[in-house]
Amino acid sequence: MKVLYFAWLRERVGRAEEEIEVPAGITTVADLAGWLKAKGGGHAYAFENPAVVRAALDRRHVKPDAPLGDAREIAFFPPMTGG
Amino acid sequence: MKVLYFAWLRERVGRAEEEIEVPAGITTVADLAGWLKAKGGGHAYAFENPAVVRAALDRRHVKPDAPLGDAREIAFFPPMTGG
Amino acid sequence: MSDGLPASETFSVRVQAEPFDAAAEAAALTEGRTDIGAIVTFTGLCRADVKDGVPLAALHLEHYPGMAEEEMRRILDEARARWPLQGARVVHRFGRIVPGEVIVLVVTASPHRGAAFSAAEFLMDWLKTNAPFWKKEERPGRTDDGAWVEAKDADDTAAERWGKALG
Amino acid sequence: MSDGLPASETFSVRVQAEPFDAAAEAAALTEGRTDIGAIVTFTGLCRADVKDGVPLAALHLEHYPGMAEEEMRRILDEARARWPLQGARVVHRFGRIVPGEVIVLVVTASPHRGAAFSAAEFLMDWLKTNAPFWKKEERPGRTDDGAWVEAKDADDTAAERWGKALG
Repeated sequence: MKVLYFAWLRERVGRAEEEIEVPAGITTVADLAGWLKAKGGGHAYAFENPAVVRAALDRRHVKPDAPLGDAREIAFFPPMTGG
Repeated sequence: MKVLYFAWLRERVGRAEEEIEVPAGITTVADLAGWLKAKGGGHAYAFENPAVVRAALDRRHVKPDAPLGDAREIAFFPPMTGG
Repeated sequence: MSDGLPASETFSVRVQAEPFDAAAEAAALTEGRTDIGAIVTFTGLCRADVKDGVPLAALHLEHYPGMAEEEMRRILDEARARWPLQGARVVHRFGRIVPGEVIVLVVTASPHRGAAFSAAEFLMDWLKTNAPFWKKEERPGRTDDGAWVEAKDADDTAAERWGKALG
Repeated sequence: MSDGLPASETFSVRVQAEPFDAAAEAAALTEGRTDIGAIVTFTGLCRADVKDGVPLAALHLEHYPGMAEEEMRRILDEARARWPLQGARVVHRFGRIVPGEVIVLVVTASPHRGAAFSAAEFLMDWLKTNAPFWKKEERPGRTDDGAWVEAKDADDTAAERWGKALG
């Protein structure tokens, strides 16, 4: 699965995207965020406060409890500040 | 006193403005409208339904019970439809 | 007032017969400034609507010279008292206006979008009900009183949203 | 997408790095039409604000390519479902934007002013909270995380006025 990071999540993780193999048992967006956080380092720093992290699954906004299903792309980012 | 008419009041009265001598006893906008209506002819037609006639005294919107005071100009017109 | 180039006053109202360039009016308000965050522009146009099968040929806008400008200025002052505006412009045409042409323009500038939107909508609502302009429709074969556009209750309701009447 | 001349699609969204001419975008939407009664244009600009005595040099707009356009299209479709629009255009820039430059443009056209105003405000409120763009401030001497603009609660509140969330 392709994982994208934007804004300060991108800066903290230290990269804009990465390919990951989703482990068995990781079924929701929140599960995946927790698993990424557990990697430590920049990932831990990026996800230190999961409440402020938003996500999109295949380019659609989703809630933390959304199932990953067979999505090919997930993005993590802070609340949007465009407009 | 100068009296101005706009839109269909102007058309009904048959003129855009006229000078009048306000008679004793005519003290409010409504008084004056009633007095003009009593002239008959185009004036009676213009003021046949006083409820739809609006007025301005020296270029400010006023209610029918406003005193004429020492205003120099009064205008009668239908509800506005600009914008 | 109508030499084709919009003047650059920060807050202004104008009544004129000539068409004008809505974009240039908005641009004049903000040119060279870097403190403005939001600009809202409202343009009201003459529509080619059809009534009883007869298309509109033109609108004739009658106005009360002198009072029109004064009332527009009062409405603008009221908007400035209610919202933190950095600039605003109101231009209203009179005379014969054909479908597709601009009738009225409102531009508001503010640090924040909510104020710019609210002020522009307020200005339009109040112009509709308080600025002394009257529309008469020109349609082939119709010249009776019925050609005067009737005021809409909806306009009064829109104006009343903003509280106390101005006049 | 960015050849300088706005395309003439009736409903369109666009994301680009290049500056654009807000007036030309609005004009393209209405050119040659006589059925439109009201046009509302919102322009959001980069402001030269000062924080802790340090002036803003520029904003850097990061976006999620692909999703940005898709989300803007979804927001526009939602506006079309709610109001009788005759045309609408949303343009959002990304990259480095200096004070005085345009960041975002929304144009709505409708037979009636209320719909044009509401749709434009709705589009802006939802763009703020749902379109995947992030602003980072460039100020002399500051490059830490704190330079990312924080989302405002006020924006969420503004978006919530319109009922059910889009995403």
